[in-house]
Amino acid sequence: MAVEMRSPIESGCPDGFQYMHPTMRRNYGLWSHHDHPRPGVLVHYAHSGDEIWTVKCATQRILDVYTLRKLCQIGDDFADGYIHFTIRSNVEYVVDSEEKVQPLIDAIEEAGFIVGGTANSVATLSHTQGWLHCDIPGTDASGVVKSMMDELIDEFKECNMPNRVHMTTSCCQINCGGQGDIAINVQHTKPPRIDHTQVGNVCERPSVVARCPVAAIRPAMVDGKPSLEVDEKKCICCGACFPPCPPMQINDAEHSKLAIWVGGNHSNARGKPTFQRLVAAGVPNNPPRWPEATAIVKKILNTYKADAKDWERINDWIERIGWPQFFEKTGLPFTKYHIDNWRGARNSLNASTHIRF
Amino acid sequence: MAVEMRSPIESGCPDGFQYMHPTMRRNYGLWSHHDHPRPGVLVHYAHSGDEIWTVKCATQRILDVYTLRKLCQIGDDFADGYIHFTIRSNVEYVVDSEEKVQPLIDAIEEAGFIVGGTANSVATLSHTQGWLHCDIPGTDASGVVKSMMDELIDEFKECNMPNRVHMTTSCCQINCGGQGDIAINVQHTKPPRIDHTQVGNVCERPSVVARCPVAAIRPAMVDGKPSLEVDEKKCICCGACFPPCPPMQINDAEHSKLAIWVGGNHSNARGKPTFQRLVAAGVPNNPPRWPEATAIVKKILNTYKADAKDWERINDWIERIGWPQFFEKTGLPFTKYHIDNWRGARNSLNASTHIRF
Amino acid sequence: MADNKHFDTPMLDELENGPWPSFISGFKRLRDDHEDATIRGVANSLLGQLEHSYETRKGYWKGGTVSVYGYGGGIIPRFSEVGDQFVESKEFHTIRVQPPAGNYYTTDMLRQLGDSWEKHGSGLVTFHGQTGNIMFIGTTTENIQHFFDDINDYGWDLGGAGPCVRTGMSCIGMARCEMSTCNEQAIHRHLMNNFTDDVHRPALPYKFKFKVSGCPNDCQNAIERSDFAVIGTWRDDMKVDQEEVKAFVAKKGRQYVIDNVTTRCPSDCMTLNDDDTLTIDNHNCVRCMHCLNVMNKALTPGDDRGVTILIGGKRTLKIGDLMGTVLVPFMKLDTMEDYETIIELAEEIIDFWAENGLEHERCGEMIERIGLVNFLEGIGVEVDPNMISLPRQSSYVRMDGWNEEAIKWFERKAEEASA
Amino acid sequence: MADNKHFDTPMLDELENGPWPSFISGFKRLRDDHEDATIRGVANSLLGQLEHSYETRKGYWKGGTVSVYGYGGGIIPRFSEVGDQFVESKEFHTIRVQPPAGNYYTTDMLRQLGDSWEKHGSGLVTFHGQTGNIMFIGTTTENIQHFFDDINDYGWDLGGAGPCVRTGMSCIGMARCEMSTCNEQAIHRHLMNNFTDDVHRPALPYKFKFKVSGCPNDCQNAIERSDFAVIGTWRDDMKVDQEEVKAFVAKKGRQYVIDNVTTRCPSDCMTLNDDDTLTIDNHNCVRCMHCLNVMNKALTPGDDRGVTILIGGKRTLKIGDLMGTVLVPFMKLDTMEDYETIIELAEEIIDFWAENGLEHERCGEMIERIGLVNFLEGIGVEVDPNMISLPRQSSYVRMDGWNEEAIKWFERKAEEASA
Ligand code: SRM
Ligand code: SRM
Ligand code: SRM
Ligand code: SRM
Ligand code: SF4
Ligand code: SF4
Ligand code: SF4
Ligand code: SF4
Ligand code: SF4
Ligand code: SF4
Ligand code: SF4
Ligand code: SF4
Repeated sequence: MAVEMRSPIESGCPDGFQYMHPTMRRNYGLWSHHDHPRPGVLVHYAHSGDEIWTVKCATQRILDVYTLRKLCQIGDDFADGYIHFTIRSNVEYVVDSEEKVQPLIDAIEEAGFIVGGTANSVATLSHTQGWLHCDIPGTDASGVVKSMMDELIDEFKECNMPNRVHMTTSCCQINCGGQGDIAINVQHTKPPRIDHTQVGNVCERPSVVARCPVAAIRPAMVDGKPSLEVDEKKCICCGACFPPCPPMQINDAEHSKLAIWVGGNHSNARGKPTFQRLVAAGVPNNPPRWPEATAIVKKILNTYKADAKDWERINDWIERIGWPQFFEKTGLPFTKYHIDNWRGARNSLNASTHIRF
Repeated sequence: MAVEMRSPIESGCPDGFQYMHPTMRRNYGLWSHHDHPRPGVLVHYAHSGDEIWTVKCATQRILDVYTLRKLCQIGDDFADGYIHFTIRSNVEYVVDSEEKVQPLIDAIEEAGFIVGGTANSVATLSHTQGWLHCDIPGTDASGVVKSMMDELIDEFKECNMPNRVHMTTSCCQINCGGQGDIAINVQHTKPPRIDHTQVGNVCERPSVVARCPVAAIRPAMVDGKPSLEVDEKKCICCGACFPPCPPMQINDAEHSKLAIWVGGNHSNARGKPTFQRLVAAGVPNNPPRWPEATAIVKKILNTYKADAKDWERINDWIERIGWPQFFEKTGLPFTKYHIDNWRGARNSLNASTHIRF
Repeated sequence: MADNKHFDTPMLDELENGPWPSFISGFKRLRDDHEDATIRGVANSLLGQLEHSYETRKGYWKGGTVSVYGYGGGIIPRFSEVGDQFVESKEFHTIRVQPPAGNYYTTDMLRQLGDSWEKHGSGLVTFHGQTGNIMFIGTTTENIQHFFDDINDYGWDLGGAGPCVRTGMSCIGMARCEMSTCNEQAIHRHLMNNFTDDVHRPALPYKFKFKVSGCPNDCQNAIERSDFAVIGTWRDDMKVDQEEVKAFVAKKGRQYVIDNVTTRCPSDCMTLNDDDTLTIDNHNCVRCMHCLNVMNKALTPGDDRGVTILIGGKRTLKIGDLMGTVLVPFMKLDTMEDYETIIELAEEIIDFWAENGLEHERCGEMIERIGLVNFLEGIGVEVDPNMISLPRQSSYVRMDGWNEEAIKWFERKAEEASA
Repeated sequence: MADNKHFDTPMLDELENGPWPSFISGFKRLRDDHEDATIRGVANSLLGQLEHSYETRKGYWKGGTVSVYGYGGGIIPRFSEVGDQFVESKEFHTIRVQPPAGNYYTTDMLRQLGDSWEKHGSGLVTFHGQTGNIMFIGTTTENIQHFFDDINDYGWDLGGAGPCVRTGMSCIGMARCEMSTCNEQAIHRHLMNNFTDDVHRPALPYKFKFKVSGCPNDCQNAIERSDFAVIGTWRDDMKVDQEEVKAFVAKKGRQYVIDNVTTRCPSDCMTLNDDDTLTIDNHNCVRCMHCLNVMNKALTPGDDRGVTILIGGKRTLKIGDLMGTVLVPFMKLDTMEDYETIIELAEEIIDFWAENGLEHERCGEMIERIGLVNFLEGIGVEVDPNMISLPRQSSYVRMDGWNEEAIKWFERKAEEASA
């Protein structure tokens, strides 16, 4: 077709100042300190004497245009026409004076959104695409978050945790999300089932072979067709071969489970950043509400809430009480799977007599 | 020859109680606490009310019978006839009352031995065999210790260090010694020179190949003779191939150097046990007195002495000030060799913004 | 024409109960109330396929290749494997659009974007994806172009997808946070917009991500989730308002301050004096932020500000999670020259990686494979003790270049001193 | 016959200067003053070869195979490569003799050993080698047997050399140390003398070392240097004499106690109360010993004593240094049955390793190769969270046995509870 195509303007990342609340723009880099008058509300004081009051509210991340406009309307009527989104897909309205806060909160709750998620609350679970859009997922994402946050709503609205809690989910072992204080991630437990009739046509076999972390895949002829074979003794069921080669079906209604990991803290506060560690696996992938996973998460959160000191993130708390105590206090089982065997695993062995009795 | 051979009595490890000072035997496991009245002297109090006074003195470890008898004589005349050797080859005389201490000390010093080495002193360097007896050594052992302790004598006699200092040497990279707060170890810097005329006769080639940590050795025919070849790009000059195959000459008057490692602490006190870390290499192997190595050791000790807090071992001190500060304060160079590249090395990278300025 | 009958969604309906905002209710609003039949149809069809996924516990999308004229990426194409049953959503591509650093919007602009999307897409949009893009979810190959033409005209451009430089992320930072010690807006745009070509035309071994956090609290997970992490820090002493310290101690009590502030200091460099003032050994402070976080009114970062740069963070595939490693302990970012320096560094790294990285190998995985030292030599950066937390433990290394390396170090030190 | 002329030893002579006891002076005493011409000759020859080593910076000994009748090891044979120049010491073997645990001697016994050695050897003896043996250094193949026959008659036996169970080491411990929480003498002898055959007849993949330290101060470097480390510890609360605590605080001052004791506690479980008493959260105490070390009069280990066992420590060859790993967090050692338990465990381990270890592969290297879990299954020990400092980080593992493993755990816990 000879239609004249429009060539793109490669403007890249737009200038953010044009979209910033004037008070933010005016005091850019000139903030003095902040306070946390109540859950969901922050106030930041500028050296200039200006103040900016933030009201944070949860969204479902994937917004239909109605919801988007509803949020805009609140912004227009009560928040000077500006909206900031946090990394966890919460909406933050900012206003320049305290009077504007209560009416804003009323409007938000009126409209069915939830105010909270600041400071020592359980922040909105950050999540990924899941069955809604991805081509790899072992489970859903938005649905998992909805189910869990329904149960954790009070911990989002209040700030009764020892420190902030950042949770995430991930719908396959690639982990586009799935880090933080508590991570609920897909964990496959069986090697891929291979549709040998397809491999030859749709997969670039050498690059699929190269994708396997444990070199368990080798090219093979099956019923005279070029295909791939998996050494099931070696295979760690990670699913890395599936994206480049969909005929290597890793997802299984029964055997694609969830695993729960805790103690990730990516901030440099106090200790250096830490990765999360396995605490529970074999958790059923059970839509629409994943009750088993939620139950474990709540058990962990309640134990943390009851036992940790102020300012201890989950990793700090566990570091203080020790992992054996973590398993004892949460009642979660300790198994051979908790002993790492991946590269560098030796560093996770106890090479000391440091033991709590 | 038809001589009737005597068959051994496999008595194994002898009963220690028969050789223990009666006060020790009587109060075995019943000690209450101890004090450190002066350098080289310890007093332990038993619940029974008994006391045992220990006077510690240095020896050269390898004793000629004259020296041995001299030590025995002192024991007979001043210490109830008992001698205890420490893991660092010091002699400890024990007596049951304070009066016996001063005369004992006088006798020891009279006889030319040195009292000290307790508590926060620089303990006797523990060492290995060296040129005196081993078939592998790149340097001597007893001579290195003698040279260094001559220079560190005051730190042995006094207890002016922040905490105890345990040093060792090792005469090849096998490291029969060579750990602790400060380790002075052989470090080869060139691949072995191979005497191809010999390999075939004296070496079990497959096991030599197997001994190499980096698989740099392969069997080869050289001038028609079965021999071994080393891939010099891969070779890390560790010398592991030399013991099973002496024709692979690793020792070199020029290129076998010394390296200095610090921060090993094998006790569980405070932190978990730690391995020592590289601080200096390329140090000349310079008999009879190894002045360059001693100079570096003294520099480190003086910096530690001046900068560390009470009860900080060298590793605790460095952990508090950070390694960059260690290099700055000691004036030792930091090089690419300080960045580990052996298995698990990633754990020694700084994956945080924790930086001191 | 009349709408198709609505698919039954018994399982999804469950997700309309409970207090948390329900994405399902949102889908249904589109299905039931929207004036545009296409949108109603797409929503119904999407609900149908999603319910099918819930019932069978399987996903039914597959990928493909779609882009806009002039670009190679920016789109995540989705074709349904069960498109025959769920026809209206059988093409359901996502368009990734770069937001401003920090995710600020005026409501007008959000409405305008919403309007364009309503014209050309499903009416479903995500603020934001885990790499920071606005994700306009669900449209056809054809409409992608129309939608892009619209929004590109009023200032919006595509983000990254595929083996390319990805959309960056920055924290709210200087716009609202007293902790921030660097200009996230400037850093983010200077870096991203220097690489627009690499964003739009995937030609690298694999993806490359920039993330900027204004301080070591790292609210962007930059160290854990980006190839190139820029994190604000400072070199001089932190500022202590002793009056505020006393006020804080008066309010919370000495024991609280000792238990929650001084004893939590990772480098044990704070003392609460008897007169309720704080003494900080700034030379030993590792800038962990904890005490500033707890006493943010009394304690503030110093004035000699800049950034620390860490390289090679990423998640699991295929050698296991990697955190970034310190590459530049401190870099000033005040002048234009400073910004050129950081841009050149990023270019050096991406070029070296483009040449030496294997297919589908992230920068951090390459560093793990070739070793940090070889990487440093490749990009011409000198070793620095701040790159490591512990020096070498293993004696298994050939060190015959020791003297040369030692001399290099002393020469550098001499230069620094004379500089 | 008259002695050979003395070799010049200009370099060694240097080592006679300075205050530290000189081994060279000792050699010379033997060379010059000993009544036995052989000893004089050997000393002179040895000095000559050693001087030669100092001058050329090379060693000149080579190994061989020598033992005593009925045994396979215990001797380190040395033949000189320059024996033609240094004739009297051209055979210079070392005999390794097991000392009592803790290295106690009566002067009489030392004299007796000295006398025997003077009869059959060089008159040079080392107290002790790094593995704890008395090393009688320097004699001929023939005299080894005579010397051994002598000392074996009055209670001494050879130690290990070669691929065998090696001589053990134990700290002074209960004999003089208030920190000790286990009977080093009993542990050491029960273990060593159960394996005499494995000590004397090398037939294992490689060496295997036992070391015993009475408390976590680990004065024997057991964790870092032994395949089987036994370290005393306790399970109940440590004993606190509050009066002594007050006395200590009075003497040293509160600040000193806070800076040197409480804040140095690795698990932050101590509080110095306003009344100068100490509160210890014993459940969080990791038994690091620090506070007991500093305040050894006020603080003492608890009464429910036992040992922790760690496996697989060793030095560099060939995969790099390895520390031991916790295998048994706590084991009582009171009754004869208890001692049988630890002996059986050691046998299990040595048997499994003997079967599965490669030639010249230490136990710890085997564990590293096959993985801790496989080792545990091999020797029939259950997993325990105290074996690790951190649980699994990598998701790269097949966990389809999860439920079975979880059930195992709950069953064990139930048993323990009911026990
Ligand atoms: C808005 C947001 C940045 C953004 O541009 O999006 C943000 C904003 C602030 N963070 Fe954050 N953090 C935000 C995500 C994060 C993340 C990333 C994440 O959530 O995945 C992290 C690091 C990841 C992690 O948790 O490991 C993070 C680690 C911190 C920390 C360090 C906490 C700690 O002690 O470990 C602080 C300091 C503190 O808590 O005082 C902090 C503090 C703050 C403060 C109080 C900074 C300030 O003075 O304004 C901000 C208000 C937080 C609040 O709502 O209470 N923020 N913060 C993010 C809000 C997410 C949300 O909607 O819930
Ligand atoms: C959409 C998003 C999840 C979400 O819903 O938020 C996402 C979705 C996908 N990710 Fe991701 N990743 C997303 C953020 C991430 C992150 C988080 C981040 O960037 O901070 C990570 C971990 C950090 C990292 O880069 O390691 C991440 C690590 C991956 C990986 C593994 C990369 C690796 O080297 O480990 C893959 C697999 C690949 O690229 O081959 C991957 C691949 C994918 C693909 C393209 C799967 C595929 O190959 O088809 C997914 C497309 C889903 C879809 O239909 O849209 N995605 N992905 C995020 C991007 C939205 C956006 O652009 O804003
Ligand atoms: C005699 C000896 C044990 C033996 O059976 O041989 C011994 C004996 C004592 N040690 Fe030790 N240690 C002895 C070698 C060690 C070693 C091993 C070594 O030296 O190679 C270590 C661990 C290795 C290391 O340093 O990493 C060791 C780590 C300790 C510690 C922990 C120190 C720390 O804070 O890290 C203590 C506790 C203390 O210092 O209060 C200790 C404390 C003690 C005490 C005070 C215990 C007591 O109450 O009696 C003993 C007196 C020490 C003194 O002379 O001041 N001993 N001590 C060893 C003397 C060696 C020498 O002659 O110098
Ligand atoms: C004599 C002694 C050094 C000393 O002067 O104190 C020594 C000397 C030798 N050691 Fe050792 N090792 C001695 C304690 C150690 C220690 C320390 C310990 O036991 O705590 C270690 C480190 C701990 C360990 O076991 O890893 C040690 C690790 C080695 C190794 C490396 C073992 C490994 O797996 O890493 C070898 C090489 C080998 O066995 O093939 C070795 C080999 C040797 C040989 C037999 C070299 C050889 O293959 O011919 C040396 C004989 C020297 C000689 O002529 O007497 N020696 N050796 C120590 C034994 C005296 C004694 O029996 O009391
Ligand atoms: S985590 Fe996996 S399934 Fe989920 S969005 Fe990312 S790639 Fe897709
Ligand atoms: S699932 Fe993972 S381990 Fe198994 S074959 Fe595929 S890529 Fe390899
Ligand atoms: S360290 Fe090496 S050279 Fe020294 S005694 Fe041990 S094996 Fe021999
Ligand atoms: S010196 Fe070490 S690395 Fe080199 S060949 Fe010999 S064993 Fe291998
Ligand atoms: S990273 Fe630091 S500067 Fe940025 S928002 Fe978080 S706390 Fe503020
Ligand atoms: S910022 Fe962190 S390291 Fe620095 S003083 Fe505060 S708490 Fe200590
Ligand atoms: S290890 Fe413990 S018990 Fe043994 S001597 Fe050292 S401090 Fe005493
Ligand atoms: S022994 Fe160590 S861990 Fe236990 S209280 Fe004392 S200092 Fe703390």
